[in-house]
Amino acid sequence: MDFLSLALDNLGAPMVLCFLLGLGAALARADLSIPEQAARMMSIYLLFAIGMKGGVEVARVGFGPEILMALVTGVALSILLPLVAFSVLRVTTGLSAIDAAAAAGHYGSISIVTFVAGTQALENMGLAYSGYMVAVAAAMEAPAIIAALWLAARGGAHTKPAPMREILLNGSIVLLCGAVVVGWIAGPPGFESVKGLFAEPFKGVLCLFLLDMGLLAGRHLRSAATDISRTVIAFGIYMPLIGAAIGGAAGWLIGLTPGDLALLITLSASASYIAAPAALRVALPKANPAIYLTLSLGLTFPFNLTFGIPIYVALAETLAG
Amino acid sequence: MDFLSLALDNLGAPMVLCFLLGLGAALARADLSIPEQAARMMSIYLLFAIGMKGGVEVARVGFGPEILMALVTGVALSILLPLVAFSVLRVTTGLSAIDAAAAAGHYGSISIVTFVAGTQALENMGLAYSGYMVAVAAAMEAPAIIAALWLAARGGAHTKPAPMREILLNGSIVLLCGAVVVGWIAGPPGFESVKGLFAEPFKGVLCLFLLDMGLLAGRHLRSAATDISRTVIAFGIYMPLIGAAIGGAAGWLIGLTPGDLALLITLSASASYIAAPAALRVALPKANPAIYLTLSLGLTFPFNLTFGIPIYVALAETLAG
Amino acid sequence: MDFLSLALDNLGAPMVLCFLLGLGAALARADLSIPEQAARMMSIYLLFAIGMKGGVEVARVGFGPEILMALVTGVALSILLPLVAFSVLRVTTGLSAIDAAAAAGHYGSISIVTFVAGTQALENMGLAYSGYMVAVAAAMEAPAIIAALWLAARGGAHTKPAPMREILLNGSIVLLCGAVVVGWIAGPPGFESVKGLFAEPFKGVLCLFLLDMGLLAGRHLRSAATDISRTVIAFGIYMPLIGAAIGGAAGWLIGLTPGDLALLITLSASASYIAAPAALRVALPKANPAIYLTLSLGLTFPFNLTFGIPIYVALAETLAG
Amino acid sequence: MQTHQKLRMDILIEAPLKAKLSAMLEAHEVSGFTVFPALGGSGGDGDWSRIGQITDIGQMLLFTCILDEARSNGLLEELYASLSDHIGYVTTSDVSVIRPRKFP
Amino acid sequence: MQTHQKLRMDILIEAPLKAKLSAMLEAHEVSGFTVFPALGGSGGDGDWSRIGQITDIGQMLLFTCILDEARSNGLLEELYASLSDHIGYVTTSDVSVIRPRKFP
Amino acid sequence: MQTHQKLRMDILIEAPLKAKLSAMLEAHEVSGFTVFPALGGSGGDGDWSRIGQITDIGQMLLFTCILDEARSNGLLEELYASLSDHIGYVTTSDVSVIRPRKFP
Ligand SMILES: Nc1ncnc2c1ncn2[C@@H]1O[C@H](COP(=O)(O)O)[C@@H](O)[C@H]1O
Ligand SMILES: Nc1ncnc2c1ncn2[C@@H]1O[C@H](COP(=O)(O)O)[C@@H](O)[C@H]1O
Ligand SMILES: Nc1ncnc2c1ncn2[C@@H]1O[C@H](COP(=O)(O)O)[C@@H](O)[C@H]1O
Ligand code: NA
Ligand code: NA
Ligand code: NA
Repeated sequence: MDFLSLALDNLGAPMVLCFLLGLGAALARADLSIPEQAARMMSIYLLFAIGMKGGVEVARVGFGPEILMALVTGVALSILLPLVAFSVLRVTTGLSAIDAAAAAGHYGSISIVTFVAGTQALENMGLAYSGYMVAVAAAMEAPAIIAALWLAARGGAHTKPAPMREILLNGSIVLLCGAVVVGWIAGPPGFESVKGLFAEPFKGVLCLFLLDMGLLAGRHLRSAATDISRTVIAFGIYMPLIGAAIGGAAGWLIGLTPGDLALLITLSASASYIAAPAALRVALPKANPAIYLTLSLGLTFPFNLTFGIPIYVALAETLAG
Repeated sequence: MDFLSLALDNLGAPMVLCFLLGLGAALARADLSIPEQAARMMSIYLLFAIGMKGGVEVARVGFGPEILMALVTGVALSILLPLVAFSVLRVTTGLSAIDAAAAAGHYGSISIVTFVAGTQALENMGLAYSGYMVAVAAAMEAPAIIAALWLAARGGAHTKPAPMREILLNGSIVLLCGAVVVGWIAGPPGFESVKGLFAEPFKGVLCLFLLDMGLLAGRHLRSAATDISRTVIAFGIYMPLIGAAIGGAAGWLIGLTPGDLALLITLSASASYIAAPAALRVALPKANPAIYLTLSLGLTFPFNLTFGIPIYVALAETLAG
Repeated sequence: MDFLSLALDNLGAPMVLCFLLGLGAALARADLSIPEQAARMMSIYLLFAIGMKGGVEVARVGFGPEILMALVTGVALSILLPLVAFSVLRVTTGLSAIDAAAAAGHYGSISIVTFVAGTQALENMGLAYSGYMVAVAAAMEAPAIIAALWLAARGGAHTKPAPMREILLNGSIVLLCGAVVVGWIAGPPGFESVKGLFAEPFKGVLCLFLLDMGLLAGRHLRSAATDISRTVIAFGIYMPLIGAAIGGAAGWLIGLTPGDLALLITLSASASYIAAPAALRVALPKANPAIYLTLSLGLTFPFNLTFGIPIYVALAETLAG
Repeated sequence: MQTHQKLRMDILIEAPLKAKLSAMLEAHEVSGFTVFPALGGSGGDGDWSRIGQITDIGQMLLFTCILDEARSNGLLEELYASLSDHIGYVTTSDVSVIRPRKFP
Repeated sequence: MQTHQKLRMDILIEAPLKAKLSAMLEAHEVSGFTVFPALGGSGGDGDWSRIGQITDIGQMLLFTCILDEARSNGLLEELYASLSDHIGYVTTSDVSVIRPRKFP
Repeated sequence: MQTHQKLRMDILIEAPLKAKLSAMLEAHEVSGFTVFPALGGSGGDGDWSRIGQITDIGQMLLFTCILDEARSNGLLEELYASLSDHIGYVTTSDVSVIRPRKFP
């Protein structure tokens, strides 16, 4: 499938259309909103469903060395990418060390919804991927946050002692890892019994959740013009491509299949908006949250969902195809 | 199928039973309630699902002149019905011009849940209808509100400048129209992928939502005795029949099929309780909301759901059968 | 199937794993929580689905004398068990009469989620049970509360006049009974139309709900050590077994099938955490809620879900097999 | 604008008592009251939090009532006489209002 | 710590007017405001409750604004001039703050 | 009824700091506190709203604590020393209570 039709298919998928509907509604200041607790519940549902599905796959294929290899690579990327992002931000923008460190941490960590959107694109194309990639996603959440704290401390910021406990016990990390374990133990027959909630309605819930993400992204985008400079805005678009290139090289080195490579690239390109801001707001109070949230939610997430994912899939096919 | 068995079938359907359960619980002052945000999320789900389904149908059959004709008729009814309702209210009740105008606006606009209940009745009977009728529903939401503002201004009320932007960017209108567009672009294959959420559980969600509507209607009904006069209460029951007659005539004139005619009659007979009160509370602050909400939620909605819809289907079959 | 494999199967079921995940997260003080309104909506969903399913079964098999017999037995158990629990508490613990009466009432009343978990275990084993057992569950909710008030009054407590209306119009009782009636009237064809919500996703919703129950139980368990004495903690574990024995004897006397007997035992062993605390907090304000909530939510519920149910099924098979 | 002195009474109470307190306030003929949800807290009996709760037990609500000082004494007495087991706190404080007749 | 006298203005208003009141407060150059949800209440026009509602109609919001006394008069006048149909109550009361410059 | 003067301290703070502030209040041995959710607001750093949010970031909570004036100074100092980056506002005001011993 050529890249253009890939990109068009992606834009015409219900989930991307829902995101664009939300984005448009927010930019037009329409009075549309998803109730907060419903949005949080959808987020919990998606995390749990994707985690459980991954765990079931691990149960099916067994825990082998290639899983371990992928996990180690993921952790390494999660530590490395913030260093790259930090250097780029310090060179190309006027951000202070602490703001740059905080933003950089978000780019090492991951967005699980971007990951899910990647799996949907692969499924639509009939390209296989391994269920254990969700464990790689889980493993990439936290190391980047610690890297960001180290960068900020080195940059002279007065950081609070690294709250390792809080970082690792963040709800989204606990839920994702817990769901993987539940899926692993319950196995395929256990999953069979709950497919009516965790498999069949999955794509529909993803649509409604992306409607909400579109509304949120639109609100952040509206304030982007006033809150952050042009060089920072540009970073929100090209940094995912840098992350994709680095992630692609790493995944190619360990010999991932095209599908798995596409997902590792997507994870590398994605920026966190749950675990990373939650931890960094407390640990780096002097960092301006408007910068990192606008970057990850207002710029990088929309870019990845619409144009990024087709690019990453095409890149993976070129590298490993 | 004769009318009596139609009416009995309707009353024995789970969705109507759920509504009656809610109504009974509220009248008995039972301590039963649906959490607010869950109720709002169900409302969003229903709007989106019905809109998307309609858009998919438009994609399947193409946008033809009969769609345009139905849309124009719908808009005309939405403007005409408030004028009728206003005159009737002024002649038969002691309501002030402004209260009458506000209430009249609700009867030109529509209730999407009544529309959905109408489609369910048709499906149970095996009577076909066009998917694009949901676009007609969307088109009928706003014009009535503008007609009501014009009536109030003519009646000497000190109205605020007609807030066209607010009216058209009301959440429920944006969502319904947006969902139609999403369904239109995504088309049947796109809908196939999200059927697990937007089609299979649809009737069940409608049941739980109608349980909540029953609770709300019961609360409004309880205060009806003290808040509004008998002539106004009577209006809440016979106005839907007047609307049905006018809508039936209009739909018959443009040659709708029995199923589509039944839906146009249902739309004409239904009264808004989302878009219209939201707009009129702000634009006509002097109008008493207890009157229009009790009318539309406490009287007309229960009447339509239980007895109205079988009447409207029978009427459509008689006219166009 | 021998008991050990029964117990292990139960522990490996997704719903129990989800409960343990929640329990573990709460004990580790992870920052994980289910939004309140989503939890309440899931509770409403489960009550409605289980009630409707039961009503449909009643419609299918007709209302016969064995239903009446089971209902009467259930009511008798609901009155008897609090008397037993009260005596045991007064003899083995230092609780005041009023605290003992309040706690005792919870053990006569029932936990519908424990009941549902029991039905799931039976389904996994392929053991049949009657749909009308859910009506028995509904019938057992309230009598125990009245028994508890009587015990407290006899114990000299200054009780407020028994609020019969509030007890019977409690949301969970109204919903469960109402759903039975809806299912009864709508019958199998009515249920067919809403299976996409009330049947297929049922087990998955139960999983997410049990995740929340695990979080709640964990929070109560954490405070158990400081709030209540060891003898009271022990009561939370052995009282379900006493209830199971009494319920088992009663069900055996009226000749229930193994599946129905297992459910009656489960109901007898379960403790209420919705209807009973709601009523007793108002009617017995001097009773310490920390005691009865920790007992029912923090101790008895986890015990029943993990070890109790396999024991009760094995007991039922021994008695009636 | 000319302002008038009234009293603001804040009553934090357990949610299951909502109907009872509402009736009591109406019996004292206050012109109105507003209820706000609390999310959690801590007191002599330990912590509570609404998160993930499936019932009203242990949930607290804040009733705010603007009223004339003349009415407050009787109300306070009845409050403590019949609801003291369920009260988190009751405070009164001075506030200024524009339309005194709305808060008799 | 040294404290400074400021005014706290509490405005209970219907939810559909949220945007309008926000704009009005910003036009009066208050340094900020915070919005709290109410759950229900009772007044001259009867009871209301948010439970099970599917729209904002009949929902009340509390706007709390810490400001300097100097600004309060003009604000109160405009409030009553243009929003009086939608107001539940407006109160002002004295509060002490630490950082006076934050609340001009 | 006889009333006693106490202080009401209102602290608007970012939600992620909830545990930290709770611990601080307990360390100062206040008898209790109650947390209320805010829905949105506006301040020097712009607007915020809880609507549709999937995390706690940018959500503000109101901590209300009834306490004796004697305790307030130390508490205020520690508040500003360690949480000032996360505070929306802190106000204190006079309130009357019935049971002074509950609010030492
Ligand atoms: N000093 C206080 N300030 C604010 N809220 C309080 C105070 N004391 C108690 N509360 C609230 O009242 C609830 C019950 O208090 P208690 O009866 O002392 O356990 C607590 O959980 C708090 O929400
Ligand atoms: N005296 C009062 N104290 C507190 N809240 C009030 C008072 N009067 C009215 N309210 C609130 O304002 C809303 C509208 O009041 P009203 O316009 O009098 O119906 C009520 O539903 C209450 O929420
Ligand atoms: N003068 C004020 N009155 C009430 N709330 C305020 C005020 N100033 C700030 N806030 C609240 O505190 C939050 C953070 O304020 P700021 O740090 O100024 O952006 C705002 O979003 C408001 O919710
Ligand atoms: Na990344
Ligand atoms: Na109409
Ligand atoms: Na029991």
